[in-house]
Amino acid sequence: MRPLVTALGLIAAWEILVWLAGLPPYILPPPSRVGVVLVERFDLLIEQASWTAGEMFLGLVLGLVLGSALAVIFAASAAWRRWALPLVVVSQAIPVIAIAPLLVLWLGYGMASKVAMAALIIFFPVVSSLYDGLRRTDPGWLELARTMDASPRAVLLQIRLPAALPAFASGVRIAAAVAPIGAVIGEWVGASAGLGFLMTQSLARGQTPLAFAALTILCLLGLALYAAADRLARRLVPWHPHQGD
Amino acid sequence: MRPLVTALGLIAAWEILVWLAGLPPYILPPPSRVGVVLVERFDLLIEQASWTAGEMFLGLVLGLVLGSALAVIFAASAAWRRWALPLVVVSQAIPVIAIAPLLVLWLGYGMASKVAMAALIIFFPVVSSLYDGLRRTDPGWLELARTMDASPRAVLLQIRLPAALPAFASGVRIAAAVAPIGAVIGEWVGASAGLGFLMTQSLARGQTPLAFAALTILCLLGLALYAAADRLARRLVPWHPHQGD
Amino acid sequence: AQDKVRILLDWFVNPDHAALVIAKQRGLFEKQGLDVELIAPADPNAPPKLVAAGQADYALSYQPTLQMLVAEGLPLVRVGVLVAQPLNSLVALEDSPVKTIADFKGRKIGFSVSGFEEAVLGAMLESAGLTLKDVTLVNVNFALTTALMSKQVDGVIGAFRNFELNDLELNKANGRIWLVEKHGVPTYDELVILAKRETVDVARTKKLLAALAEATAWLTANPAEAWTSFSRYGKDLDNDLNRLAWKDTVPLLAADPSALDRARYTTFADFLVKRGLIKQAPPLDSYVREIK
Amino acid sequence: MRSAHIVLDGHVVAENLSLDFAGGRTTCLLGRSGVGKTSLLRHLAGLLPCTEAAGPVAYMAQRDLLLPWLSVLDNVLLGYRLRRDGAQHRAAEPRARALLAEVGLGDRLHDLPHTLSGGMRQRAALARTLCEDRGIVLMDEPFGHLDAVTRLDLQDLAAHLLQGRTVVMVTHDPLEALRLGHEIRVLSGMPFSVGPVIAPPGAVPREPGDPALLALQARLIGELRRLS
Amino acid sequence: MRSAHIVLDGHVVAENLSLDFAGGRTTCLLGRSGVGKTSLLRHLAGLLPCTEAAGPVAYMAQRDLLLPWLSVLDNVLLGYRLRRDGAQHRAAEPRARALLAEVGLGDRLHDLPHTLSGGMRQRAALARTLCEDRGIVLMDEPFGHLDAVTRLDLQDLAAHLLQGRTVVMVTHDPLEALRLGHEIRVLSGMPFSVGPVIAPPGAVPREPGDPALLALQARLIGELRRLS
Ligand SMILES: Nc1ncnc2c1ncn2[C@@H]1O[C@H](COP(=O)(O)OP(=O)(O)OP(=O)(O)O)[C@@H](O)[C@H]1O
Ligand SMILES: Nc1ncnc2c1ncn2[C@@H]1O[C@H](COP(=O)(O)OP(=O)(O)OP(=O)(O)O)[C@@H](O)[C@H]1O
Ligand SMILES: [Mg+2]
Ligand SMILES: [Mg+2]
Repeated sequence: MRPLVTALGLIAAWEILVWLAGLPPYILPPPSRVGVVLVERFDLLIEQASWTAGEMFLGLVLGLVLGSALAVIFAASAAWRRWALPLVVVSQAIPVIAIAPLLVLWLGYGMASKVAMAALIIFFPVVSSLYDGLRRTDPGWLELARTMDASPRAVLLQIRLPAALPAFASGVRIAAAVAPIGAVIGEWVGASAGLGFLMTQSLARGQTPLAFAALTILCLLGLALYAAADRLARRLVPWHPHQGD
Repeated sequence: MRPLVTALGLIAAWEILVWLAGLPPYILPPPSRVGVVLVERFDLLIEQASWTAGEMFLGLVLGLVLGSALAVIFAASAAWRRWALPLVVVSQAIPVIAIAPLLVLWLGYGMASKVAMAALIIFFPVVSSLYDGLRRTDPGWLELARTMDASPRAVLLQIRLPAALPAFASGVRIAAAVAPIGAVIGEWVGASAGLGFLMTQSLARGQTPLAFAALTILCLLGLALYAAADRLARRLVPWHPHQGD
Repeated sequence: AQDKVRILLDWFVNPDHAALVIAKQRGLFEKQGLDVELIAPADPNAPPKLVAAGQADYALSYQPTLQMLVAEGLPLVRVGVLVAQPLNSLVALEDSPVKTIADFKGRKIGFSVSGFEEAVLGAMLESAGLTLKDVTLVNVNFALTTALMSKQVDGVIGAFRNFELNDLELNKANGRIWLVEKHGVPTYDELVILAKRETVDVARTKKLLAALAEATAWLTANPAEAWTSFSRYGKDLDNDLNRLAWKDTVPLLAADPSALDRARYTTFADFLVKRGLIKQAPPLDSYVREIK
Repeated sequence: MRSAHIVLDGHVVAENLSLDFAGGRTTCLLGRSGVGKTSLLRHLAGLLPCTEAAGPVAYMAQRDLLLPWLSVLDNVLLGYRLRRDGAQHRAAEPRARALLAEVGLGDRLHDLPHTLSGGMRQRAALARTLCEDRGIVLMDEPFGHLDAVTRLDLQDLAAHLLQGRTVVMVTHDPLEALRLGHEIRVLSGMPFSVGPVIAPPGAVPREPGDPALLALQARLIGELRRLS
Repeated sequence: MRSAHIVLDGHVVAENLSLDFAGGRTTCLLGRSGVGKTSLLRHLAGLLPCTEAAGPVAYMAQRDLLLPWLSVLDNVLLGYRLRRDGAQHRAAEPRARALLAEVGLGDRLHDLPHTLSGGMRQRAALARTLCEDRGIVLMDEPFGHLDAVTRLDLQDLAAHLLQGRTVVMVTHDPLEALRLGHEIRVLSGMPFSVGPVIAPPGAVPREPGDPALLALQARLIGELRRLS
């Protein structure tokens, strides 16, 4: 209920803003016009959305898997941490336009290059938060495990990892929120499909309402993904997080 | 020392990759060529870098301030949480790059739009991680504070906020790593200066080595920002995080 | 079996690509034994590089871009042409204080990065007694018309005469236009077909150009029917802007895609050298190939 | 306290409980582990859902709950920091220092809690509770981590400082209850019920060697044993 | 243990300490709060920098250190989970269940730790330590949160199960030390030194009512008091 009210309020505010400020549609089209386009071009939008949704989802899954794996490796191995952590940070600063030709070269024009790009952006919050969580394990637990002759592997899997789940959940939430950015950036690579592509194209052609229709769908996709991730994140931490000791 | 070795190793790997894969310089120039350009065009690069660095820095500061403020407000007020939290999530679901062209129209092609964009990208990890941290306060401390007749404000400022600092530190790290994306997207969409701008232009002219020289500086800026944020994050949590109870 | 051919467009599918689309729709490529795939890029600057790297067989690009890339060492050659005249122009709003090029003094001019905007604009400004230093150049990416209409910039360079003016009109604004070739810039081919120098397949290119010539001939003769066909090529093509642009574009399409005006290339190369964009004009035969 | 119910996550700890605590005096609660002593104390402190404290309380929980980012001294002054009353805060500081000296932490005022031993942490928490200066004081095993000698000293200190206040104290040490309690009550059963008042004679703190006390201790232990 | 130094964050806890623990017997450590008992135990467990345990140990810390995401039963079996030896794990499970029943948690096997009371948590930690089945057992105030009756029962249980093992146990309760310790040693001073061996007569666990024990208790308390 409440999100619906918020959404309606938001739309109303937007419509009123456009009217009061007398904004021309190429700066900010009123929701009424966007709505019309949304209905008229529904087929087109849904088709493009299915691409973007696929990229977002695959990018998120890949980002989560890679990110978690990397965080675990960093937590497990000082050597990796030393040599590869700066690399991971650098990977965040690389803008897509510079490496787009490389990605196309290596991964082709299909979905792969876009998913790779999206995953590249998504995986950092996951690495960073999970790794932070893995570093913050209660030292008492680690000592206990040492007296139990636990291998570093067992400590990692059975103590540090579960203890880091609340931090991981934070990371998953951020990653889900970043996923749309990743997907849209990804669409700048390789061939042409997806909501982000549709948006750039319609903005370049002055079809601002269509761009906003695409944006609306993108928003809905993002929200759905975030809701799913939030649910997952809550599932991860069923115990009361602070009565651990 | 170690970062230097990593950097050298990275550069060597890059040179070898170019050689082995026989990549043409207009796709991926070898570091030797980039190095030459780096020296030859040093003045130009530094001038452009100062713009980008400014955008990144201001964006980070703005994002941190806004993000922290919002997280604190959400933690303090159920009403805000209810009505504005979905908004914040929506604001993330709207990929910045999608609204980048609009931001530029609203804020102009100057620095303001880039700073806004960087801040917009940065602020979500900050809100999200700090707010998560604020929610996970040890309930024992909250109960203690209740018996001490602490106002919600005092509890927030003196207990929940310091207890959330480790989570906030995680968020600051992610924000710093994401900051270059914001600045570069901003420049890409509309600018007359900056490393991102220089990159687009030199890529269009086939001056790929110059573009990669700009990219190198961008990476260094990103690393420097991350290192600074990491240092700040460590400062935030001087106590041993887990012997709190 | 059909010969698979991958062509990277310069931009989203638009009426400039009419010949390619119509040839595909009417089976003209197949008739030549070609199975053509058209790929729209996300970044207009990537296609020539990808062709040079062997990731596609042909790319659409612009003559000045070709000349700059070749000067930077990319192994590209021009094998054909789709639009054999400049489309580029400088545009301001009709109701803005800018009435002549000289009025741009101290104002902002937007561009969508192509790499040679400084050369073109510089020449145009000099034709009115100004220099590049008198204006501020702003990269507005793809948002040329919006930037202009929202008055973030006072003029835009790189506006295509068949597009941006119509776009302005659709948004109830009128543009004032200065054609580049009338203001100090030598004429050039706007849209050319590039291939990789070492691997140009002359036989195949000949077939390609033949199909394009046939398509152009048909669509110039039947513009209305051609539009109906073209607008169905992609779901998002059937809109007012493309309809208007179609009318303005069809007359501009090169009737003979294999035609080559060598003088144009030497003159423009000299122009680029003079404007300091390239150091030295590369030998003409290294980057143009006449396919007859 | 009238007809109270204590239910935790569906687990009924106490039903329809009515109980009076003598004002201005110390009541010690004894009972088997897990019977519900802590729950009762939290109920009195108004910390359980749908409960209210009877007035301003000072509550010392079973865990020490020191804030890891505050020095020992600041932890002891936490209540004053949280109430943000500068004047009271300044007034309380000398008392906090004196209390810390009395619990043997006079030389650790500015250390962070994680450098303290378990018993030291408990003493800091005790100092914090005593520093609060409230009419009702609720303490959950306040001396559990202390050695026998320190424990006797701090029992004396607490008895002295808590004179005239309404104190409810959970303890596992019958002798401690007998030394400090004007009244002693034993909790038993599930859901628990509260046994009759046991009021040892004499003023608190009573002498630990007193033979009457030792006799009562034997009786108490017998009672606890019988109830289980 | 020969010439050991214990230094924590620049704070010298013990210097040049040489100490023998009788193999197969129980040594109880007493000493004022903060003297260094926990530090000594951690030293013996090989948990301090530059130390090694003398062999496989079972260590029960002052905090219960239950993992909040594991059920009580899984917490007790933690050692076996961590060593990832399926056969041993399966073999240990009935023993873990039996131990939990003996410490009174037989009906809470599948609950998460946060639903337990403080004493229940300590009992779970005790069961975990006893389940480990190690030759050397180090325990830091293992019965501190238990009521007198439960404490006596569990002392008996522990004494029974730890027969023949080398046990070092920190406690604050002199009577407990006297019941369970073949040897008792008192720590004092800063840096601490370890007093002479006190070896009460008779087999452990000794009867709590034994007058000889009570006399020794008085002596021990006197000793502790004198040393401070
Ligand atoms: N991390 C640390 N940094 C500095 N000093 C420490 C640290 N840990 C312990 N100490 C100090 O070492 C001394 C001994 O501590 P220890 O925990 O061994 O005492 P203990 O005998 O176990 O006391 P208790 O009975 O209160 O548990 C104390 O003075 C304590 O402050
Ligand atoms: N959050 C909870 N959810 C479910 N049951 C709970 C919860 N908290 C406590 N209990 C149960 O309530 C009962 C009473 O617990 P309480 O902590 O009050 O015992 P206690 O008398 O203080 O024991 P101890 O002496 O061991 O501290 C216990 O059986 C415990 O398992
Ligand atoms: Mg309790
Ligand atoms: Mg200790």
